Amino acid sequence: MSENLTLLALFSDVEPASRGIETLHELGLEDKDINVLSGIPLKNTILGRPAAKTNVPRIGMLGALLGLGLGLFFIQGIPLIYPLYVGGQSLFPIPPTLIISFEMAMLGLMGFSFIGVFIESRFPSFEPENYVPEVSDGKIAVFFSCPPDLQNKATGLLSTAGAEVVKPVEAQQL
Amino acid sequence: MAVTAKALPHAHAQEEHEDPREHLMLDPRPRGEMNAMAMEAMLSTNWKFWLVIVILAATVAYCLFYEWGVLIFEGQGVAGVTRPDYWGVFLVDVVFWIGISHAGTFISALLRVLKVEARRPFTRAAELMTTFGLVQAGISVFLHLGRVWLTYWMIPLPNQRGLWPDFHSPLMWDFMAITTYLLCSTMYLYMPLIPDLAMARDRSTGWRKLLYRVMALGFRGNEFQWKHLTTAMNIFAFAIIPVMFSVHTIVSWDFAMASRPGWSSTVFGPYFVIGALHSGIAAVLLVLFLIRSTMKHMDYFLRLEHFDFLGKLSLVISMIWAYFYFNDYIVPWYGGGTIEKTLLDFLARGPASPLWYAMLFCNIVVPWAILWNKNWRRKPWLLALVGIAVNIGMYLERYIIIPVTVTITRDPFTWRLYHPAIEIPITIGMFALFLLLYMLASRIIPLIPVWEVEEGQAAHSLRKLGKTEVVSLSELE
Amino acid sequence: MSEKISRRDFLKIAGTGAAAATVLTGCGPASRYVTREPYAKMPEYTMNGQSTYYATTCRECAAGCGLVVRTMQGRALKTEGNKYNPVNLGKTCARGQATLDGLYNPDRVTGPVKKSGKGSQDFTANATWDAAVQVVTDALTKNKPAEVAFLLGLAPDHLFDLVSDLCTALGAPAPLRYGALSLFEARATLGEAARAVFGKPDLLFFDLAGADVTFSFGANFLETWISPVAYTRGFANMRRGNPNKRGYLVQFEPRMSQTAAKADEWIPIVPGTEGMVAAALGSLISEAKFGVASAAFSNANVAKASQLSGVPLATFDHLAKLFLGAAHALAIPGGAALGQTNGLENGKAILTLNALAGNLGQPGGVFFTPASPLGDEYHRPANAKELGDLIGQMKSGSIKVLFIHGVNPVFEIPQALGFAPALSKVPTVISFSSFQDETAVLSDYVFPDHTGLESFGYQRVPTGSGQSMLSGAQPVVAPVFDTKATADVLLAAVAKAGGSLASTLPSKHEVEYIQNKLGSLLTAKDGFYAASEIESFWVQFQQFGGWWKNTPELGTPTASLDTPLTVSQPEYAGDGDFYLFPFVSPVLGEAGANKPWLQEIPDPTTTVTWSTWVEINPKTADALGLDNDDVVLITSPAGSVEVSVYKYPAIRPDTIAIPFGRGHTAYGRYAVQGQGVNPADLFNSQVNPAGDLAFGAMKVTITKTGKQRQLARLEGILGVYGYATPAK
Amino acid sequence: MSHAHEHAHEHQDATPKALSATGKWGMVIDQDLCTGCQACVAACAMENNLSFIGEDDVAYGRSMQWIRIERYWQGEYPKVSMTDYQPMMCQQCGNAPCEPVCPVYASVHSASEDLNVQVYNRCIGTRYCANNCPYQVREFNWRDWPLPEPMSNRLNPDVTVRQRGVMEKCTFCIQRIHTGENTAAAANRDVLDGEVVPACAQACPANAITFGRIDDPTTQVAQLAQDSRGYHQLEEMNTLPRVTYLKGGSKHGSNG
Repeated sequence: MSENLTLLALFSDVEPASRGIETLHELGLEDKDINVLSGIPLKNTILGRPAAKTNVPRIGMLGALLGLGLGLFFIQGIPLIYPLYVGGQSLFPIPPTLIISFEMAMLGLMGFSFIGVFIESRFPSFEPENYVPEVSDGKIAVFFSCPPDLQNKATGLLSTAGAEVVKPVEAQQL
Repeated sequence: MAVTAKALPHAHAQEEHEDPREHLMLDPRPRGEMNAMAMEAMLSTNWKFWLVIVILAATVAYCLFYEWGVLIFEGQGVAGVTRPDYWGVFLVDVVFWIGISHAGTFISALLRVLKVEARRPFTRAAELMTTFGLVQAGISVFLHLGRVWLTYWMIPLPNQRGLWPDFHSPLMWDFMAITTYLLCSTMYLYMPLIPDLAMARDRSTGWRKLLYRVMALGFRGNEFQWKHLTTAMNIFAFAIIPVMFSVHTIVSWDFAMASRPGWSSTVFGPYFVIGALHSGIAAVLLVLFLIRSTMKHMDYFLRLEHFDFLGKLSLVISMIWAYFYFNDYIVPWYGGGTIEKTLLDFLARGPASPLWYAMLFCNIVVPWAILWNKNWRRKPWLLALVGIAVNIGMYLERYIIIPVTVTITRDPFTWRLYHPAIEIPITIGMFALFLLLYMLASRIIPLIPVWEVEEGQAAHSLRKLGKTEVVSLSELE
Repeated sequence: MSEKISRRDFLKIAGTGAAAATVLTGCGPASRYVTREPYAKMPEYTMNGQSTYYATTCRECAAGCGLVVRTMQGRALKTEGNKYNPVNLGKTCARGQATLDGLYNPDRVTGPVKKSGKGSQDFTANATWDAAVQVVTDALTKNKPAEVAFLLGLAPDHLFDLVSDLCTALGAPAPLRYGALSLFEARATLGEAARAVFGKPDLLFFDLAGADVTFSFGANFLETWISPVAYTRGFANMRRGNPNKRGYLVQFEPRMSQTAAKADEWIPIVPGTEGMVAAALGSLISEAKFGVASAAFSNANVAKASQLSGVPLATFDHLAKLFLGAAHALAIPGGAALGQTNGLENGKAILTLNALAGNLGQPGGVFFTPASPLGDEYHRPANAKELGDLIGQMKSGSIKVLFIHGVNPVFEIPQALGFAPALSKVPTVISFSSFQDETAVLSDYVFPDHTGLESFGYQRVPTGSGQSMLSGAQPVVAPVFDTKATADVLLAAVAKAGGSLASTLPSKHEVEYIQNKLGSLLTAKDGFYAASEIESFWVQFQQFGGWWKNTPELGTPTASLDTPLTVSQPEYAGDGDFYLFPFVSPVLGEAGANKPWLQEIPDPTTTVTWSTWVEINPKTADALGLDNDDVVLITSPAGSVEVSVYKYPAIRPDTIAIPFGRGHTAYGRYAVQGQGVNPADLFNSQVNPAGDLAFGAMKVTITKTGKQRQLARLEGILGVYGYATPAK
Repeated sequence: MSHAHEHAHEHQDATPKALSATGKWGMVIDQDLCTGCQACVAACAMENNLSFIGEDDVAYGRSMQWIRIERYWQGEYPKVSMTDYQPMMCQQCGNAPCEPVCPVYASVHSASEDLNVQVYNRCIGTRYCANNCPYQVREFNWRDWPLPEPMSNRLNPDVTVRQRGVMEKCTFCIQRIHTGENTAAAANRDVLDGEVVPACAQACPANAITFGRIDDPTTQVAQLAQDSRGYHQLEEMNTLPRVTYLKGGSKHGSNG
């Protein structure tokens, strides 16, 4: 639907926003054609949107495992390379192993979760996209793309639903 | 959302102390207004501010960097360390700053996990202290080393020396733990910052625009970005707490692992952790007082009840600290060997005993005497004083644990008193550096996590129940 | 991982921080290559080239201990004891170990100096050795023999012999020998006492090793007394040499010295009353032994002795029983007992105790030390009286040229004798000192001799070895600076002078002179080795570091108990409240102050380094309102010094003690920078009948100055004395 | 250098001897003989290139002595007495508290010599080892102390010259041990008793210090270590010290 145009409906509150999205659904628009921007995190169900999926936890777990392995190598592997005896202690002591592998696992977990956010959210991304600064003022921006013939109808319905503005927009540079 | 709540005008909020829900800030203002307030607080500076900046910068340049140069090129001999006080004020600083750094994590992570709403306005202020505190701690470690230019030998990498570090050493545990903690707390500071940076991006021009545009990474606030961000923040909130505990426990193990009177104690881990929180919370009190009294609009975000809340927290922690210290004291006092008893006697009657009594006074008497009173807890300047006292007390505590305690060795022939020398200017320089970093940061990043405040306000509303209004909480995430 | 790289490459690498494990350790200056090793291997596991070892004789004091010096690539690295030398059997004292700090001392005189005038501190070498020889020649020839005087140290002996020969040939008065140690040991008094009691003024040897009970009257034989290394060995054998018994040592001394600290009993005694105590003990012992006190001790009065010496009567009985019950009892008179107005009587009384014990010539008894192989008798160091005469002549201007070698009289001779002022009256003062010491400062010429480790020579052994022996010296390294053996300078001058002088002293150089002296030993019987001609003898003489006989030749003294002794009361100069007890610093000795490591080594009893202290009993100090490190002014009739207080638990409350050895005004940076004072400044010129200075008979006053100066102690006051003492 | 290689191999194949209670090289110090004369201190300083540090640093407690003579006082005048002189140096512990705390393996146990070695050029100066040493015998280079020429001539090429910021301590004169071992190896025999003597024992005029293979019951040191007067410093710390002290001052006439 390349000739589809993108419209923005700006809501100042949650209820009108959810009503607006409902209207769009009634107009037969699918969720993938709708993109919601908000100033605070909102459960998707609040706006009647399908739950968003994230892989951050999985990536984090992967990191934790890698970190654990690294920690184990540090304290159990190095003595294999250089067996240096200290204080009559074992070359492969258990308690320090626990400490080091714990720290490395945690580092891996958090480090990878952080990176996960970048990967999943495609950060950093500076190319033009749909956005209106009012979002950070707490407004809820609903971008949707619809065939031109639906434009007026949608505009009317959304306005009645409580949208402050409904207008076609172009993706813009931040 | 909190429409009904608007019934409670925020104008009166200042006076009506008795309202127990003030910390929930149920007098919301439009997000735009709050954004404007946060931005203005960040952007407005005056000549006084810059004067302070210049003075601090000069202090840092001379007291920290120049004197550090002297230290490096002359050797540790210019410091006060000697046999048997091989460890001195620099390690006191390490422990002190790591202690300071614990407050941020405690407030923003533990309180987040426990869903303590009062945390919201000042999580970032506390997290900043974590990051900068750890920077100070790192510097102190370098200051302490005899051959600091070889510090990289502690990094576990394949190298041409053909030698790896020894993970038997508590110092290596420390090295790993502090590194982990520094990295993670920095990330944890950054993630909640992203939406606010996006906010600032939309409201600034010029170099700041560029800066925030880059730092905000193109955050727009769509559902997926929020989802990933909040998920990661939850992971951090849970994961960083054990790291925080491990860090100061391991710092305490640097001492507890040594077979020295006064050090080799099993209670040291938790005792140090609580000590860290004691000084950390106190430092937060102090910093919040400074922020509130110097920056614009902060009396809206930082309510007296927040101080009240932190005051209670500080009191409780002070009590727990006293409990642990008593544990650590009575065991050697009752059943300890000759050398342990000698040490206790030395603390109480020795040349350094005034420090010992001062420590007990600052850490126990002062907070207990002041913080029990609700009205006093609502006087920020008073709490700031408590914060200063507790920090002095905790610094003395570390000073007594390190250079004073090590005076008592198992070989009395070597007993010597420690007299700090170049440590004094350098430590002053480090405090200056901390303030400098903090002040600059407060003008570069929004110190108030506006979106979190709004989230909190959105989540709470007043519902009429019978003859009164009760707070009702609605889950947003 | 270990590639060969050239030294230059290495320096590059080292610059980049990739420090090679081995360069700091492995390569001496000569090693061409270093090898880069991973730090997993330890540099302590690297090996160097071979060292060469030379036997020579220690010159730190006159005991004649043998040294073996390890050298590598022409550098002296370490001094060890020569295990063949009968005096020290391979052992050394701290001073012997630190000899290298003298050899490589940064403040040596680097060449012949013609001073711009007496008192000039400028020691830049501005003369040639030819000029120097000319100066010496003129000094010897252009003056009347009676106007030429030599003042020598206690070592080396070959130079003393040469100078003696020179003086005889010249017709000049015999050279005087002096050293602060001989003053503090009161050698003359010891000799006179020996002559009076045993008939011969020779040095005595006390066989500690064999003694069961030893009464030492202020003899600090573990520290500096005559031959400390030998006597320390004797002490060790006394304690553990015999598996069936452990020798018992009683030390009579006003303060607990290092020797007293090792004694089983320390009897704090009033200075100067040692003789009375000895006599009293003698009477008690002889009474118990023969029923009636021997004539020798008939005059003794136990009650009076007890009252004057502060030793309780009960202690007298206890000690008498102890001495009586011992199979081998021994009594030793030390310098502290002899350097008194009644020192000679003290010495007699103490020596007579040995006669009473019947240990003369017996194991664990008293012996005469054997005569030196060169057949001459013991050359006693000059006593204060003889020095006084010399100084008198100098003052009167009857001495035109004074040669000084091996001694630093301006520092070592007490001010009261007025050596320094007298020096200015002497037209030509020629110092042969290797160091920029006070005497060299006040000289007209300084013609530096080699230090001991750069010199040939030999040394007679005063005591410590039963064998008659000569300890031999040879250079272990080439001279570090442009110095010249004094013997060579003198011989060259003699040759230049020509005439009868040259014909009586034909030797062309030092070595030839020494070889001539040794000639008599080639075929001497019972020699440790013998040779048909001098060359092969000379080789062995150097290889073994001397020559000695195989069997001991200790002389047996004889004495009678019939001549009654009288011990008069000591007379003290000064009217202060406190007896002054000066003692030689066990570590520094008389001339160690310019060696940084000796300055750094703590005093055995107080652990003080780098500075001088005054020992005051804590109770006295409290009474005077003094604390550790308070600076006090000590005043005697002769002078006064300012010194820091050390609250010393083991000293008589009526006595204060100050160590001798520091307080230099010249003698190199370390001697000067080592803060200190010279207690000899307090001595006055009273002498005892034997002509020795009665340095121990002083009463001084203490005045608080209000100043403070921290003493650099090794010990931590907190731990050793408790934190009741304010920690400094 | 080849030696270093050989050693490295034997080092890696070696099994931990650290826990053997006796150790390999040992020392016995007879306090009844020690006269506190400090000859050992001087000998050690000369052999091991120790810096002299000057009055002010000594006054502040920064002595630079690998072996120091300690003594205490008992009682008050006139019944005052000095305790036996107690030479204190690195006890070469089997369970050395200083070793495991070093983050960079600068303080390690030499498996081949069973000695506690300090590797100067690995040291980064955390000073943890000195802190953890119950005997307080580790010396730290607080500065680069000056050594004016020509004094550097006497530096022993077998011993590393230490830089500021480096910890150091008594090594039992390990350079002499290896010289002795190499000589013995060249002669294809074992090291003889008394062939290896550290500087302190060599100098001691009273023969109070005995050194040798303590694991060989026939040596003098091993037999002296069995003496009834023998004890270890701070034995309760279970550091397995290799230095045995023989207490002094037993009764007159009796065999202590």
